[in-house]
Amino acid sequence: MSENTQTHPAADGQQLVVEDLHAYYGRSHVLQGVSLKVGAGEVVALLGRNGAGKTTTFRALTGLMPRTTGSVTLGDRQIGRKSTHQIAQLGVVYVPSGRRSFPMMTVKENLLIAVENSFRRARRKQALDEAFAMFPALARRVNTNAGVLSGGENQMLKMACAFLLQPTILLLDEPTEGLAPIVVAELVEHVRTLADTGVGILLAEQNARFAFQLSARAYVLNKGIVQMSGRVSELAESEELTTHLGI
Amino acid sequence: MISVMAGLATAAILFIVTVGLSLIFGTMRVINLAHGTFYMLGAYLVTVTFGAVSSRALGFTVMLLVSAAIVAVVGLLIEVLVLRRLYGSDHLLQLLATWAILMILDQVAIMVWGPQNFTAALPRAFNGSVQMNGQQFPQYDLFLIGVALAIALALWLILQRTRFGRLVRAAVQDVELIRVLGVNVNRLYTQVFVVGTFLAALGGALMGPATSVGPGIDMNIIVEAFIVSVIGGLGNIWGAAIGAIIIGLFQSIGNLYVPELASLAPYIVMILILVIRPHGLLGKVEG
Amino acid sequence: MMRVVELTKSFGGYTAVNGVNFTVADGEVRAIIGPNGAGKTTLFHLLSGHLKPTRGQVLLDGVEIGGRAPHHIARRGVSRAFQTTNIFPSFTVFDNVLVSVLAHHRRQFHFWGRRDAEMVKRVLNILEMVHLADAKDQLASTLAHGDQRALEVAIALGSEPRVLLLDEPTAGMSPYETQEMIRLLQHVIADRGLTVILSEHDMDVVFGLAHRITVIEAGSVLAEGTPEEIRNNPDVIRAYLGEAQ
Amino acid sequence: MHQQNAAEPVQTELQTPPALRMRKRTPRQGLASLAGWVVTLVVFASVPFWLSVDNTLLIEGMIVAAVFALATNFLVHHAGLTTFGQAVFYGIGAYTIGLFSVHTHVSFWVAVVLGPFFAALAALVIGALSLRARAFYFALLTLGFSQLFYNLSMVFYGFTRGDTGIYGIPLPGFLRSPLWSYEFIFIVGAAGGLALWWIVRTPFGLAIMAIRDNRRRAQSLGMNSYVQLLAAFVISGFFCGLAGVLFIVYQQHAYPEMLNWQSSGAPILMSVLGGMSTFAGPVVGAVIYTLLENFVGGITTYWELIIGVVVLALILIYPGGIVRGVVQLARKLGSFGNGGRGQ
Amino acid sequence: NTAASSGAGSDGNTAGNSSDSGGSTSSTVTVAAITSLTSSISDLGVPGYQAEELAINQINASGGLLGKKIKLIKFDDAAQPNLGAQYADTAILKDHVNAVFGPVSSAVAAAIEPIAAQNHTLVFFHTSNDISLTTTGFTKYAFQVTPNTNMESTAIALLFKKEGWTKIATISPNYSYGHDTIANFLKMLTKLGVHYTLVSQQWPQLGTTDYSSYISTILSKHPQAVFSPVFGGDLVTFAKQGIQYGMFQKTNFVSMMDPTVLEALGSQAPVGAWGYSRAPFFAIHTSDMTNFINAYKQAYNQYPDAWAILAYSAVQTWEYGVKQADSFDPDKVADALSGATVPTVRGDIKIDPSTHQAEVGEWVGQVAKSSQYPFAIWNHITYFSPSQIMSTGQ
Ligand SMILES: Nc1ncnc2c1ncn2[C@@H]1O[C@H](COP(=O)(O)OP(=O)(O)OP(=O)(O)O)[C@@H](O)[C@H]1O
Ligand SMILES: Nc1ncnc2c1ncn2[C@@H]1O[C@H](COP(=O)(O)OP(=O)(O)OP(=O)(O)O)[C@@H](O)[C@H]1O
Ligand SMILES: CC(C)C[C@H](N)C(=O)O
Ligand SMILES: [Mg+2]
Ligand SMILES: [Mg+2]
Repeated sequence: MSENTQTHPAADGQQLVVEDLHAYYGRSHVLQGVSLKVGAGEVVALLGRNGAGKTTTFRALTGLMPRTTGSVTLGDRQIGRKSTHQIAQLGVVYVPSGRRSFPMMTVKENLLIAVENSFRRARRKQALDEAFAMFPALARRVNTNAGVLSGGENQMLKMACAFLLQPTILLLDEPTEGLAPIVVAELVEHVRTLADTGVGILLAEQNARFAFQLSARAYVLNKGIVQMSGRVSELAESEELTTHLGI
Repeated sequence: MISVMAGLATAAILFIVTVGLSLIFGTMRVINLAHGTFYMLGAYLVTVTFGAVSSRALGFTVMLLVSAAIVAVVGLLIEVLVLRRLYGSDHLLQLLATWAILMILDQVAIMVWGPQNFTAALPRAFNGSVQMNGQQFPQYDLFLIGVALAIALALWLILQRTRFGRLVRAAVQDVELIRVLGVNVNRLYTQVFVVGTFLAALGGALMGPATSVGPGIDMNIIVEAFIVSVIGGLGNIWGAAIGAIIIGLFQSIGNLYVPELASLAPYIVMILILVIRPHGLLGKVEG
Repeated sequence: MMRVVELTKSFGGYTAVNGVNFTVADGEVRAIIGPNGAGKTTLFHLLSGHLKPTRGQVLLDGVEIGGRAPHHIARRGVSRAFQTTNIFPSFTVFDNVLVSVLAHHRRQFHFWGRRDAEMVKRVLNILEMVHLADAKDQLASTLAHGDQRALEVAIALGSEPRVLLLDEPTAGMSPYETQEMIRLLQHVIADRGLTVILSEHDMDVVFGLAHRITVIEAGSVLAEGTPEEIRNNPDVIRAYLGEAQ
Repeated sequence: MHQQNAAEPVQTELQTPPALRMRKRTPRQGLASLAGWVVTLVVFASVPFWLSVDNTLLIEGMIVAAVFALATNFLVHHAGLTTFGQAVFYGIGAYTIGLFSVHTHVSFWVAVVLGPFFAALAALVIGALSLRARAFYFALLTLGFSQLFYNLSMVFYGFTRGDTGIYGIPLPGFLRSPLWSYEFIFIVGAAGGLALWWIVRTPFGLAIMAIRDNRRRAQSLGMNSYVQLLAAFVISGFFCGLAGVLFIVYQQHAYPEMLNWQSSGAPILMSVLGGMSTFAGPVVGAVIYTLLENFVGGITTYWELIIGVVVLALILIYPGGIVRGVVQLARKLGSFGNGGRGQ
Repeated sequence: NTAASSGAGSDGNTAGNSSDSGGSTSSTVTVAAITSLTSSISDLGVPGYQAEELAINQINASGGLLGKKIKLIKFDDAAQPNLGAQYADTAILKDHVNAVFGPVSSAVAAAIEPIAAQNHTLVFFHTSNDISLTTTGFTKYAFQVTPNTNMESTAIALLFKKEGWTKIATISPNYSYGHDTIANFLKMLTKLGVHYTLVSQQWPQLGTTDYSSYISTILSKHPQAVFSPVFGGDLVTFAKQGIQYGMFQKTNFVSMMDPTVLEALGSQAPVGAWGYSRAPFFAIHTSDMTNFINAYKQAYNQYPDAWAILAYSAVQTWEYGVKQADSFDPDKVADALSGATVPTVRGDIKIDPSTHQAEVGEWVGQVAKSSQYPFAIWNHITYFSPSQIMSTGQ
């Protein structure tokens, strides 16, 4: 995968390399040897139909699966054996899919948890303001409990939290699920901006239109293994991709 | 008047113990049946192990803190060795595990201290009484009320104003998410459990010199602590405070008017409150 | 016929649904679309009885059902699938649908006849229709996401609804599964003559299924019309669809 | 574009992982399980003929505990209602007979029949009040009821004989013979167990499990979850009451500690020990618990210590309960055997 | 909740012992102590057990009883009737004991009594004292060597009459012993012609740890005297908390302030409060008692409290019965004891043939500091004789 392009100059830009990752739910062997790379500033798509193992890949990467084998490195650091919070602190930030937040805390408090993890006291206010600027819809609901946000508002909250953690590598699981088309369009811009600052982004998506718009390369998962990979421009023409995988 | 004050003194101890229980429950969703046992251990340490050392206010205070700290270490071990392995599993398993711990510690206490009841003298510094409305009221009870107030205030500030407090509140809602956000949840849980244990033991240590200490005192307090926490709303500090005051006052005033039924009062109060407000007075609806 | 009159829901000071009116004819498929936070899910909660309206009415064939308990509304033939997957995870696929069929026939207090031939036949029919017959003995929690959503529709069908409420039925589905789901719904709707109210952010689904579309924004109706009218409505493009469409 | 160079040869089809496949019993397994139960029943029925009197008494204790555990597990596992208050109904079953024997001249048999019904009646009231609360609140509210009844039984000491309880309750005619009292407990206990087994397999059982799995969804199917769960609560109360009645035939003593939270917790402990998700689980748990209580209690002062350690070890090692653990072990051994012969 | 068996004195473990029958076929005879060795009333159970152990050791040291060694096994009923019943079953059916020495709690006693009777096994109650044990619950095999609730409360009623207290309050543990005692006390006051007003009645649970609300309630009613059958560890707790409120200066407080409690309170003993006891060692000046005190002190490094003395006399009663009957046969022993006058460490006691209640007295006094002992004892001691407290009673 030397065809890695658009590497942006970034201070701490580091490459995420995953080799031969296996994961299990109980006795079922869900990931059967996944290998992939995400470079600094690069947006990479992780495609695959429902149940292909995209979410499991993210969970295995971030130490959320009970049993995994394989190697995960960030830059020259092995992170495969580290625990979830350490991985997050090292800059590999996972944004899970679905409705996730601290429902009984306000939007602001939700964001504070992330901010306090990664910013000095003096910078926090500014960081929050930046997040609100990125998602004005959230600014309107600052003091609302996150639990009552709409599906889309919740999606934005998760993204904002992730941005506030100052990731090196961002793992986005279905960020467009449940978002209005107009918001999706905005999201494209946000992700681009972020990648431009040197963050590597791995994007699990059903929405191929969105994924292809953003990423140069893609991996296609099927039943726990990487079935295809390569440049989006080439993959998009693939017969197999459209018919067999339904992407 | 004197009854009200007596009720408040009872409430003070109930609050200190319950708030620890509530904190643990609120954060890790563990109903800790062994909480009363930590109270008992605190009481044993003060009355038996340190029985002789007390007398001055400062020495006594240090002794209280040391006793509670020792029990907190026991709590630490239990959290790390047992509970930590059970966070992923069913709440029922966690509850039964704490029950098993209760049974074990109860017997260990009997092995260490024997089955008899112990009493220790109150520290001389608090041994007097003050005149109130022409009636005598124990100084020590005033001390208890003061300690409870201080703890309430401190905890409230910590939970609302500090990062630790926010994490405590966040952890219960979505642990995985908090991990993903870079928080060391294991450490957080250990901290919370140790603080909770410390509070239980402190309650016991405070009560120890004022009562007699022996096997079984944990069973009384744990049931009362459950009632208090549930009345106020699980996992809520002010709930614990209100619950403690309600139960404390009901006990003292109940004795005044319907002594035969006073022992039933806490249960009846609890049932009435929960039937009207199924999440306790200040509790929130759980998803 | 389902009619909504001046339907309003406020949470404290915040009005999530604000004076909404519309009428859905029998056999019609109505899509409700709108930006995130517009109030669609809240509206569905009001229709299904999971929330009580602050003001306004929900009329089913002229009978007021707004504010009634969910099970009451369900018994009147309004069935609902949820925005997030909502099945009985520890049951087999078969039992998931069986419980719905039994409940529809008010057998939940029967102490005999779980394998009643008539009930079993109905369940198998439904499973056939949603292409889950082969998976009938599988645990629901182990189904793939798409199949779980199909199962959810199957559960809803078990109560032989006249009105089906679908909140984002294809959210999180791959394009392939989404196509499958559209086909499935088309088939079911035609077969059962259902009235459907659905919300969706995937315009393929909306335009593939809906007879008419209501657009809400900030709790109020912004526009209503045929798919064609909506697609070209400038307000809708501005507030919701964006230039991309 | 190129195929991924995976370490393993590329697999295009993945078999369904074994854990995800539904374990359907083959007819042979079904028959074996049936045979197992028949043998168990016969063995237990004949206990008085080959065991000494004090050991027969021990088995009686196990059967009573097993019925109590099954009835409680029905609520905790199948209805998903964690309760710490089932001792109330157990106690009411026992006290009904006791109170009738001291305050009335009504026949023992009338009291035996009324016991479970009074328990069910109490369950109706307590359930109606408790079921408004959910989850932990429900658990602690039922614990509160347990302690309330415990205290009630002591406060109205004139009526209930206070802390002493009612002891030496006279048994009628044939129940005085150790053989027949055993057979009575066995037959009624087995019938109770069977009834619970059946209920789980009816539309009613399916409905309460549906509510446990997904309450909202069940409601939207037209079920009134409150009424449905109340019915489950009453049924569980009835069978707990039955266990209480059997306890009287076993021990002739109704006492306050039957009502307190520890007594409420015991059947849960048993169910978890044995495993909640299998029918045999609570039964096996009851047997083990009773054995521990009796034998360890005879050897050392610290039997609670031993029970605590055993429970803790089991929770940490076999969280699914002993029955599951044994089945897993057997399956492992079995598959070795098959592998050896088959290939 | 502990069952334990340990041989008296030396060897520790007799579990699984089922060899010897309690009859006269082998060289040892087994007896059981079923009592509260844990729980909030173990303060009474433990000294009792120790005294029994001492008594049996003394018997064995002097060559045994009828030539046989006696073995004592113990069971901890934890104050729970069901456990008491269960262990009575075990002791009798499995260990074949000849006699059971009874529990602290009357509730446990009541549960044991019918089991012993059913199996023709002797049982001696020395601490539990509910009136029903020898009346409605009477059995041929049960003996009670301690004043029953009626006798004890009659003694207190006599004290109240003598002191002229009429504005009174009570606080009593909330179970049968407590209720029976108070009921009889009030009945006796009336019978004695005392026109009293009852300003407060309190019923704390056994094992209560916080009495402040009870104390404040009583004080707010300003009684002249308070009768409190609260005992043991509970009384210690109560006293400590009461001192803080000035309870013992403000009213005449009458309770079971016997050596157990006084020793526990140490320097905090409420001087001036009234105590009553069934056998205060410092009030009984016989050489037998002195010997016993010394032996007990030597064995356990403690002064024997009333519970030890009572339990010791229970074993003495059994020993006497066996000797008189010249047999371990329970029926013969029971017959021999019925109506007999038994010499015990606290003097001769006569056993009423119709109830098997021992005719024993009750001591009353006022707590005072003492130079002789490391804890407070009483002064102004009054002894109410059996005839005084039995004739008026029942
Ligand atoms: N908790 C679980 N227990 C058992 N199997 C699971 C569990 N979660 C997922 N699986 C199985 O693991 C496989 C991979 O699932 P995963 O969630 O990673 O897929 P995905 O590609 O993210 O799909 P989707 O697009 O639906 O989110 C699926 O077959 C799924 O059924
Ligand atoms: N219980 C509540 N309390 C306060 N505000 C609420 C509550 N429930 C919903 N809201 C608010 O009402 C608005 C409408 O929410 P709703 O979930 O109906 O939106 P939606 O149209 O379904 O959006 P999406 O398409 O993102 O799912 C949101 O802004 C939400 O924050
Ligand atoms: C004062 C106590 C020794 C009385 C005993 N607890 C009983 O129940 O009889
Ligand atoms: Mg996924
Ligand atoms: Mg929505």
